[in-house]
Amino acid sequence: MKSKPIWLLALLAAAVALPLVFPNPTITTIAVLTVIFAAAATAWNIFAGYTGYIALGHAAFFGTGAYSLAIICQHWHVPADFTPFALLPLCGVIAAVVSLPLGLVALRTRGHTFIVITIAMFFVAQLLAYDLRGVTHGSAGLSLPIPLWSGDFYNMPFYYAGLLILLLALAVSWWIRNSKYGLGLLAIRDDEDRALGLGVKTGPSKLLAFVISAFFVGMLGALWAYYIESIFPPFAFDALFDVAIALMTFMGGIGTLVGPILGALLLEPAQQLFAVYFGQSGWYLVLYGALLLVVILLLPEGIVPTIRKRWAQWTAARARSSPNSPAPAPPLPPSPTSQHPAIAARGEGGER
Amino acid sequence: MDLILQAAIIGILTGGVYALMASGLTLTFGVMEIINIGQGALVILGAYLIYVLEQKLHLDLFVGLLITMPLMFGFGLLIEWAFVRPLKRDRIMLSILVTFGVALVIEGLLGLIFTTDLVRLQAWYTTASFQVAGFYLSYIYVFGFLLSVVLLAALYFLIYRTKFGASLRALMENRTAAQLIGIPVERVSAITFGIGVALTAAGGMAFGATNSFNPGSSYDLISRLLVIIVLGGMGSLGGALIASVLMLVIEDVTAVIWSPIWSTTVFFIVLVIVLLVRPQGLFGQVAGRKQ
Amino acid sequence: MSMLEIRNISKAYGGIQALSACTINVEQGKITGLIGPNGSGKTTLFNVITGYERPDAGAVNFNGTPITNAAPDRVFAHGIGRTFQLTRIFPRLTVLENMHVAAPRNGSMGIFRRWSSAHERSRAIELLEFVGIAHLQGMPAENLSYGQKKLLEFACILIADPQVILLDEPAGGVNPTMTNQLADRIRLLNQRGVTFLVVEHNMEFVMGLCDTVNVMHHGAKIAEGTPIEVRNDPAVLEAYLGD
Amino acid sequence: MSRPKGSQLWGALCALGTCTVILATLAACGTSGGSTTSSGPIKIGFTVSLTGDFSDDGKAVEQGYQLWADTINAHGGLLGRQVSLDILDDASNPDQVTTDYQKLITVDKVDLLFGPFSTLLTKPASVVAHRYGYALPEGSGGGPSVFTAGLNNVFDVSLPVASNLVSFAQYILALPAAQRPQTAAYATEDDPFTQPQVDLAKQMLEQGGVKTAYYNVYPAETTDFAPIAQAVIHSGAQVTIFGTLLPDITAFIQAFKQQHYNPQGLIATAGPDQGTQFLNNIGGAQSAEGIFVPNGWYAELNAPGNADMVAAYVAKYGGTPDDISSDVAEAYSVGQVVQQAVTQNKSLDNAKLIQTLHSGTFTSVQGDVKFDSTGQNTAATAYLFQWQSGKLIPVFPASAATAQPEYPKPNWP
Amino acid sequence: MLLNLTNVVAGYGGSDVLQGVNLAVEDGSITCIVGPNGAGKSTVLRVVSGLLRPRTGEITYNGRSIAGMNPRQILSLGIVQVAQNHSVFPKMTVRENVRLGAFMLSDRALVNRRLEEVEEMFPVVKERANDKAGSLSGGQQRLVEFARCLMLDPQLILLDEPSMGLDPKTLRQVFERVKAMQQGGRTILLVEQNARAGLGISNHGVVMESGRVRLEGSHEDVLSNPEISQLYLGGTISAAPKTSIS
Repeated sequence: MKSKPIWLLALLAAAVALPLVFPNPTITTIAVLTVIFAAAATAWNIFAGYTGYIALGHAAFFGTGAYSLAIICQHWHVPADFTPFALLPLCGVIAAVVSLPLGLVALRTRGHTFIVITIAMFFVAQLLAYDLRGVTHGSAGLSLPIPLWSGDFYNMPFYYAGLLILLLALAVSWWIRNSKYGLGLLAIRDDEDRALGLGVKTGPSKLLAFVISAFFVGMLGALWAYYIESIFPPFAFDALFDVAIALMTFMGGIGTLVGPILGALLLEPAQQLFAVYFGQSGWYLVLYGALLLVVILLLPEGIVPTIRKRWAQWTAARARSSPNSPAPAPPLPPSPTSQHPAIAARGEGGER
Repeated sequence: MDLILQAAIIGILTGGVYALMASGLTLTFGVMEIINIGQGALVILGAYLIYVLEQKLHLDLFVGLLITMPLMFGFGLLIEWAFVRPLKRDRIMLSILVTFGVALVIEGLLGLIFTTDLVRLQAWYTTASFQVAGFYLSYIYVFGFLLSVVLLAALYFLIYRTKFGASLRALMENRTAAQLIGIPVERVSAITFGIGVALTAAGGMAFGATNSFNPGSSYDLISRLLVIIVLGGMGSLGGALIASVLMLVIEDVTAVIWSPIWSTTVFFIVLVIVLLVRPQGLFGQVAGRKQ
Repeated sequence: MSMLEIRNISKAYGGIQALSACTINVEQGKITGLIGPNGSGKTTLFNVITGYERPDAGAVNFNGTPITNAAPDRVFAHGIGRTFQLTRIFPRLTVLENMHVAAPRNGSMGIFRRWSSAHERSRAIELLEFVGIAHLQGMPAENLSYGQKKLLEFACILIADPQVILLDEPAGGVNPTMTNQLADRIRLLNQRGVTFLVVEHNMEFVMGLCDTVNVMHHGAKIAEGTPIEVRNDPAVLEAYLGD
Repeated sequence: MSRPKGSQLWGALCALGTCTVILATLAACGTSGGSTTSSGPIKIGFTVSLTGDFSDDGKAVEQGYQLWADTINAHGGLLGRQVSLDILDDASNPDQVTTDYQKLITVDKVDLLFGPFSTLLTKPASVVAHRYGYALPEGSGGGPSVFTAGLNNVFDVSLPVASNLVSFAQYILALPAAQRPQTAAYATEDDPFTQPQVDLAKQMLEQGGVKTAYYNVYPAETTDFAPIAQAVIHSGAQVTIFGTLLPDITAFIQAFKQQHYNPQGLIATAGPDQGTQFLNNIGGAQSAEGIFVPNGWYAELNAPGNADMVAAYVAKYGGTPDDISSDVAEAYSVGQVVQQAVTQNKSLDNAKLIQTLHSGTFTSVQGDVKFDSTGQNTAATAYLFQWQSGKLIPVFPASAATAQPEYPKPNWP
Repeated sequence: MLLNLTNVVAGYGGSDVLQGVNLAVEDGSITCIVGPNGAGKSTVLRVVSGLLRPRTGEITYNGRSIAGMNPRQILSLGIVQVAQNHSVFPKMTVRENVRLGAFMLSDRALVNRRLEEVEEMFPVVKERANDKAGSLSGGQQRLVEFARCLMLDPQLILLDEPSMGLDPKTLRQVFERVKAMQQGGRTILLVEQNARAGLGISNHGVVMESGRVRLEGSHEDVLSNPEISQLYLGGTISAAPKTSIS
């Protein structure tokens, strides 16, 4: 495993080099949108994956970030250059601040109620974008400054800004997963009341994760707004954004570090390319829907956990077949390599 | 005052139609613990089926239900068998994703067959109205409401007065125990899903007769249906009815006394307040995990 | 002075009075038993003490400090640990991770700390060895057998060095041999100064372990005394033991 | 969930890398397709909304572009070359529009671009086109916000959105005092296409002394129109002005019929112009009698190429001239204007095209076209139409009118 | 023998919980399975009732093979399982609960007759007929479960830890009913952690360990076997006074 850092650097280099190797703006356009979604799914996973709370209202923070940047640019007459990138963290902070009261209210509930409250909050946010005309210009939308970069160069800054946010989100996700705080979040996912009884400050913990994910999603919303150059309420606050990041996270493997990214890397380009290649024939939705169904039915646990499981089975099988393998684990307790957690523990549902 | 009263009456009548669409959703959730995001697309499918019968066979809309409801029931069985039954874990979230996929496929296919032109179901009663107490009530709203009442009553009878209903309720409360006394769990689940989808066919007819629709019309519907069943309490039929009516009355009254722009916002605020006081919804069961 | 004083606790659900003016004292360094028929309010009392339920009336004091209505995490931080009747562990975390959840969080919310410092890790493994499941440390907890989960739940609490441990039916659903092991561990900890309050139906277990036994019926205490005294109390025989 | 390991980060990057490669390969496959040549057909790219929110209008736009291409190809093509259309689905989504126009420009290497449907999608498309120096002529994305971004490459060949209802306001104010309505009710969808029109009409009518009995904006996703209709009825307004698209106006008309509410005048920004689809939705021609709709085009309009287009439409898609949605004409006009500019330049060069479009005067099936500095058509006329005996007939201004306006509107059947 | 298990192997996912179980249940007996947690006791019941399909091995009931049948088929042969803790339908009335026990029967008259019989044996069913089952105490709920399982007039009743969570007094009442059911001519196979109590009412004891049957015999044999007693029955519970249970 000595080669690990080399691989790590090589892959990072590959991601960095992508737009240089494939400079075609169509590819980089898809790449920009994909990193945005990968980062959003990673951020969402920090909250939803670790705490087990399925939030379907993060589009509210995406939109808040987008509108923040647009309004700031308008009021401060921000030039159309790299300055808006420097403003992204500020937009993230605004989204985080907005998420604080929403989180306080929503996190008093659990389960389905939580899901629906977040959906409702998202709708209220969208409605406000329409209704607060003084600030948002309602349905007429807002424009952002348009940089006069050439077409070939245009996507680069957005791609690297997105990649940077993605790496940052990934690093935060990794760090949280390995921190005591993150362990508390996982405990909340498994049994919240018990976690509370073991001294985990569940309320603040959940809220912090919620705010962290909102911060990243807000930054991404602002980046997206600058990229698209014009924002309208139905696009900045898009219900399908919520479904998309949840779908990506689940497809990749919820609660895992890389799952959300993997899901985004598969889904976002697939969606864009399907629309490009099959849109005209009308089969785009049918194919996209069918792809979803197939993946979910074949890999219900998500890609990463399934691969991990297969890998473990494969190594276990290899160990068993090799001649001088250690004796099988004693029958009781069940051997650590056994692969039946879900079915055995959930009992009834699984067997017949 | 008249205006508010009228808005409230319209709210109650349209609420009945929404209850029809939402009852299938809440029933499926109660029995199978899955959220059928595809319900909106199924409503539109139901509306298109009726549309075909009306256009090709000149069948009356309500008579058409006699054909589409069994058809949609069968379609429900198929969806359950193909996509829902294989889900073993994380059923709630995965069912959302799977039924979302089903909805996309349905929308795509409807687009291929019917194009994206807006259509509307036509019959003499979709435009006619009668006068009562000084204002006009349209027949279709009244008929839609009556249909909803009849079907919900039939559903109530099925669930609380029949052996099938008893097995269904048993399944809702304790799956293993139901299996141990010989209730065919999978069959009951499939039939329940089928009933939910069949109700959708009726809801689709009522929706199509009061709104223009095309294959993409499902998006606005499903969020409203979800909100209804949560407000009513997930799994509660009576809750779905009350919540639908409540939602439509609040929205309609707000629209006339203040502004249509704020009507949905006002309703969502009411929803959030209700849920903060009663997280399980108006008629839901407490789902606490505390010991 | 009692370490844990439960004074006149009342609690009603709808029309049902689960606890009515229940008073129980837990002496420091003792093992106190709590028995009573099903539905007599034992688990509700535990929930009130540990902050999962709010009492309608009454007070709970711990070392002289009122902890009535304190949230469960505060109660735990005070040094009161508890197990559940139907064992509750974190099924998707490994056994070792389960142990670390309860490890003390000093000050900050731990976001800047790795969950397994070397010291904490060795402490956790030591405790797992103490209850005899150290060999399972890397396994997802949901794969454990019922009894092993009980032991894990028990070990989980110990990592925070609580002063009092509340056990809710520790022997329920566990085979007698394991029950005895558990009794040994409880005694050992008690000798090291840990106080226990134990709810249990297994009379052998209670009689063999407890210094004093409280008997509850219909939400109130009907008897208190040594195991022998309680066993021969006619009220207890009538309400609980039968005959 | 396994224990956290440093290797997860490694795995993350591994996945990232692998998928980057997959993604790149996928997209690279697409790049092999296009090339710019000076012979062979001229490629013109655009997107339409075949799925999603705008899908009901997408088809008409596509038909308009297609008809224009057919016509020009039948007449020997543009600059002597055939025209081929490169059509992508934008799924009514700005992300997809951005990707699509990038692909049209950089992968398919189209020679010219046309605009998509709706203001909301035209804006992101115009930004992408601008980046590459392409002109973006369009006919169905004329909301004011498109023209405030300071781009010089977007041209709307149709009537500026806000002016649509001007002709109606003028007509009402020109009525003899005895006939002129005292009160008006306005309801408009919250949409950049409809609301500016209604607001301008309201301003004009108020200045002319028509009192506003009711004014409200409703959210775009409204499905339940009955209470708004009730409120309009309750206001007792003599004329009703709606900022709607097809589904909403259908619902309002249904409600009015049911409530036996007969305003003297009823106009809707869009919907009644949808020909047969409109009639089918409201239940027949009788119900449509007397309903006004503003438009920049009508089937009988005496404008260059209009008769040809109408004939071509009927030949290709069937139906009657009245079935033709004005979206078709708007799209067709885009082709015509571009055709004139390109022919004048004798070149497909987009920079020249932009220059020419800004300076010249053109004609289209919708009438004259002359762009101001922001790209809006200053020469367009707003016509007022009315459904009479199952036909949509121009009734105002008098110069274009083929019949007298019916006012007040007859009662519902 | 009414029920015979021969070399039954079964488990969940990748691991085998039962690793070759051989077991015989005599007609009209009460057979009690004891053993450590995780030995596979409950799994034996699940295999017999059809909730879990055995991987290999043979299960015969009245001489007929039932391995691989689904729960409904097995139920119709007269084998009923009462699940571990709380398996009443709490929001349904006691009568509805009991009636549902006869879900498989379509003869109304027969169902009514059975209901009367069951009400006679379990008075609580009649007394609380219209109360929600969830409002009953733990012991009463257990009795309702028994009553429910008798509606099919089963020959073999599988009980999974009937004593769990019950106080001593209730426990005794419940075990009395178990005994009474046997005296009514039924065969009972039960799994018990409370080994002494369980074996106390049984004719036959089975000790399981690690997915295999370690020992079987009359309950006296099992109780008096010193090694077994030491290993699984807690031996002499250190200095604890023996109570009068059982």
